[in-house]
Amino acid sequence: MPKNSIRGGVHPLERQQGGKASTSNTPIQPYAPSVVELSMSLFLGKPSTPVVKAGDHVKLGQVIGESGGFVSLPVHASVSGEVVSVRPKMMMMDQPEMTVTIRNDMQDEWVELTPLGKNVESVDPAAIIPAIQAAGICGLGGAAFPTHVKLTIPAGKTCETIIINGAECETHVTADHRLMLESPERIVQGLRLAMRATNVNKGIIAIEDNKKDAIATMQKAVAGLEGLSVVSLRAKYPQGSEKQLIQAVTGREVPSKGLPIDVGVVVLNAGTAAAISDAILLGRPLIERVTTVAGCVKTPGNFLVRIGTPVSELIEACGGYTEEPYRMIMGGCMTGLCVPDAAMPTGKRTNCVVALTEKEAKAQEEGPCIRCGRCLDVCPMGLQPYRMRNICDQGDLKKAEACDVMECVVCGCCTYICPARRQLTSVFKNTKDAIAREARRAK
Amino acid sequence: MSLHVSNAPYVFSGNTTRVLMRDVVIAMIPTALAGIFFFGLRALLHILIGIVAAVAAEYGYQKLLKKPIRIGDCSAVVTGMLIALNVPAAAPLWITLIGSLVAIILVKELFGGIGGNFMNPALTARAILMVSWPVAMTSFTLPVYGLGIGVDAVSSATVLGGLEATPLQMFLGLIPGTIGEVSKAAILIGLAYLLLRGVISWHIPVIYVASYAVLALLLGNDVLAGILSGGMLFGAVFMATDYTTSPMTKKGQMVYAAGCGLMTCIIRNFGSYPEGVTFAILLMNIATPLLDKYMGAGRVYGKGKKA
Amino acid sequence: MEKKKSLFSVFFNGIVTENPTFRLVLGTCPTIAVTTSAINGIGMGLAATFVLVGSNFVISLLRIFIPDKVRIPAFIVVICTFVTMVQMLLQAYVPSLYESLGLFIPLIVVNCIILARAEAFASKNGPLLSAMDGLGMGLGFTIAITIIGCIRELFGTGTLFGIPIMGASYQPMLILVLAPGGFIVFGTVLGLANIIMRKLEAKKAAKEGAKA
Amino acid sequence: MNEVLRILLFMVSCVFTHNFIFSRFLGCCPFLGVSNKVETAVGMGIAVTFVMALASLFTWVVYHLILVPLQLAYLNTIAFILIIAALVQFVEMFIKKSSPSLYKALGIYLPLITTNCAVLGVAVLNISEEYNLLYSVLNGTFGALGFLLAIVLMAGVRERLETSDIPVPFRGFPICIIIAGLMSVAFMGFSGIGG
Repeated sequence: MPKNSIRGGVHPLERQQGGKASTSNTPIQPYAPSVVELSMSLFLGKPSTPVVKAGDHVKLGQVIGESGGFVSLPVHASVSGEVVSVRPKMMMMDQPEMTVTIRNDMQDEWVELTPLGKNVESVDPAAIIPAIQAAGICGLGGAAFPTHVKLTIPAGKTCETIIINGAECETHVTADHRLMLESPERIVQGLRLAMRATNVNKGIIAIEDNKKDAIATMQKAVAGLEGLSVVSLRAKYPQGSEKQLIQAVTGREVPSKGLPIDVGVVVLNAGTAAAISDAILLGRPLIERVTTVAGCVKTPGNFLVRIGTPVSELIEACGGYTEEPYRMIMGGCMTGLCVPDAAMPTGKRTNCVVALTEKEAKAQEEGPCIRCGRCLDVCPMGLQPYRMRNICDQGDLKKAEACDVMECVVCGCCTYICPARRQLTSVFKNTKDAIAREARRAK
Repeated sequence: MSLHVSNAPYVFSGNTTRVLMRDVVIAMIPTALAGIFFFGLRALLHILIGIVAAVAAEYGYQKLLKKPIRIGDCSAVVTGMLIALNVPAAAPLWITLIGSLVAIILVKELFGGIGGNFMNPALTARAILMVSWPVAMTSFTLPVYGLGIGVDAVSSATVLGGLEATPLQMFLGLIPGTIGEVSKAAILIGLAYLLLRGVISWHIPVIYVASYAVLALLLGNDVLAGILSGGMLFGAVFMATDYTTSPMTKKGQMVYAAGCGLMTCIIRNFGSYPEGVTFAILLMNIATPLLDKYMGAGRVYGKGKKA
Repeated sequence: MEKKKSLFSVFFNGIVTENPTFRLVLGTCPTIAVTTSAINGIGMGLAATFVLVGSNFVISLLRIFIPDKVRIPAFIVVICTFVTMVQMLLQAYVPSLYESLGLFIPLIVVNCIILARAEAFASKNGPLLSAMDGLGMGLGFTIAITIIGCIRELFGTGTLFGIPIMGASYQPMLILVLAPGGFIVFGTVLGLANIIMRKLEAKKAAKEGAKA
Repeated sequence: MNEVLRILLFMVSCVFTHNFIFSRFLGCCPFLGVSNKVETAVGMGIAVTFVMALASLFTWVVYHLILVPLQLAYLNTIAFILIIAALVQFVEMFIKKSSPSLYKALGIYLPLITTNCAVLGVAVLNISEEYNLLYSVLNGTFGALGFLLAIVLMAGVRERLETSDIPVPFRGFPICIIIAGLMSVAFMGFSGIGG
């Protein structure tokens, strides 16, 4: 394995520089939608409970859904205005989600904000983690796992390093890239706050070498700060995947079925770090995030988007489509989810919205495996995708588990590279889900 | 406006099966041109017959069994072309025809078509032809540089059969042999193209030739002649690298290639066939499933680490 | 199977329904080894038929005397006796055939068809029926390997029973009379036989369906 | 050629050139029947190697030291088959006592070996080729290793073809026999090695 990189991996959309070129130079513009739809399941964990009802007037940042427990977060109003409805709605998952719809009155009237301190040094370390939960912060890279849970180090484990994930290896996404260029100090403050909360004195900001300007900016931002450093990684997908990033930065491997903390590491997304900074030093809950809008839209760009903004409004902000879109993706083209309907709202995990034309994204017919071995070469986990697919097809979950399908990180490399266009990743994801369901049932 | 929904990922590499097979065909064109230049239009006839018969056989079989028609993936073109390049130009034309039919139907389609076969169709066909019609398959002629389509050339022994030739003659292809194997220069152009396009990796051809060279040196053979004559380079570049019948991991491929070198050396030195490449690769094809089974898995990330 | 078996149905059973080569796939070694020519096929088939008829008959006669525990060794001894007889007869009267069948004459002893019929049929049925079963099975085997022998000889050497058939310009496909040809022709014929049997069965099922 | 090299070449030819399956057609039934999985194929192959080596030794001794002096050579077939049956029984009992784990692995294959024509075949071959005792035992041992090689390679291919789209009438025996045929094409490459 080469230094500062991962094993396997691919370079998707290589000729288009990962599809990032159209947005990597466009500054972040704020965008206020006319309406937001806030699901109570904006994060991974127990859904929140709505505490407003239709007709209520809410202020910006007001809690509208209460946290459902430890692995849960509150939900805040991302616009000020009138609650239109509180009802279950089908979103992108297979279950309907309780959703609060708020019409924006464009007043942006904040609730009262109480920062924990003016600067990092003046903040009480013990107060940081609860404040992060109260601000509704979850991983903004894509998994949306509540950040305070990550930062709560379990008894018996020690955290040595906090890594800020600025790899951003997915296609089209430049949200973190722009954020690193435009607000490096917020990211550094967020990192230092997280280190303070967990009593860690080593912080690393990992950035892929296709973002030279971001590396330079961040290096400047950490200059003179003890324990902080910037690491340049050889650009390769899926380096931003947590396990792979840890391998690339520290050379260590997260044990099978283990967590990053097992190798003394916590990984936070760059956007998450900025959100932590805002929550602690400004007292602002997470109501907006940077989202890249790319693909077949007139003026692709990066937007500071209120959580819950309908995708169709974002597209309008970009001047509409250039061509009839065939597929709309939230996230990048390797792991993102298809949007079934442009009225869908963005969420806390939506780092990117890509509209693709039929020519770009038409699904191709699956052919028989020609045993070229490319899937073995690109799998960052060292798995045997071609064989796993055969075994998964037999439908025996025990056998599937025995061939390590649970180790799959669903990065999509094998499907990307397969010349026969075999559906590998989606089969593995379905099998993993089925095995997890079975395990839950057995419990 | 209707949006289509499917599972990630949504972008793919440009290499489809068809593109890869087309690249192999392109890589063989220099060799084919050299063959036509040396042996005349009769070589072209062999090539055309090989391709047409292979594609027709595949189409016919798939139609007959009501299976999806997959001739569009170009793999039959590769097989047909390989067979034609593997016969001597002076051989009767029906030899190529039978070779293509045997390769496609018996060796490839019966086992489920592309990806299903466990032995290289073209090579197996060549071996069957060699065993069935040893005289026709070993009547090599010196290059004729003509446009003739008849058999008017003087038959000759091969270098492995005792003919004297300088390394340069062998490298350029001014020696008797099958249509495709004579010009090493053309084969190397093809190899460069395949490597450049990422169709194959260097492991199999390089290790094959290297392991043969080492063993031949130990046995006191003329190493340079051994590599530059016969089907060694042609086999190492176009036959041993067949995806379906070579191991899938680099580790497996290295063992496989070394095995090919060993077998070639054994057959050339001790066996009754002067040319061991065909059988050597076939023997390693047979061992490939076991190599895949026992050398197919690398270490899984995070396995065996303490949680 | 129905209670009362007619001699004919037992005979026919061996030739078609339970043809030892095509349906039961027993005795594969001689099927591949000796079928380089049609005459070898017939010779091998008839030799095996002789042993089958004889051993089935004798084993059926002895079936009440043979203790269950040692029945397999006892069967083998009986079979072996007949094989030795065949071996001597062939050596004496058709030495050329004996030469070309070679090793595979003594190996009739371990031909699974013979032991299988002894175990499955002769040890449970009367001597006449058993002999008839042996004859049917034997002829089924003979027919099967003669077909394979004919194909291999015709295309592999251009002759049939030693008589040139394909004309002087025919260039025989030598591989068919060599080892790989034995396997490939047998496998292909077996597959084709399966196709035919499937068609026949489907037709039969359709007929019965129409009747009902 | 010196004797050591001759013996070496003889051993190579027993494994490859005159492979029991691909060139002598002996032992096809277990070869086709017990080659579903590589692991069971290895078990069968080892059991056969065991029995064939011993059978070569005993049948040679019995033939040359008992049958020939007594002028009972024409009884060789019956004598051999009895020796083999007894040998299989004995080996089975021996393994059961000495190594229960090995017995567990090989147990089910042992009774099948009696009717494996490769075992009787090698005994008859040793006599008809007029090998001396050393060559007989080598023929038995390395011939059996050739069988082991063949059945393991076959099992590897069959495991791989498990999910292949083979026409239904050809599944099972027909395709296996054709696989064996194609493999023996490759084994033709060894012809001429070791005489």
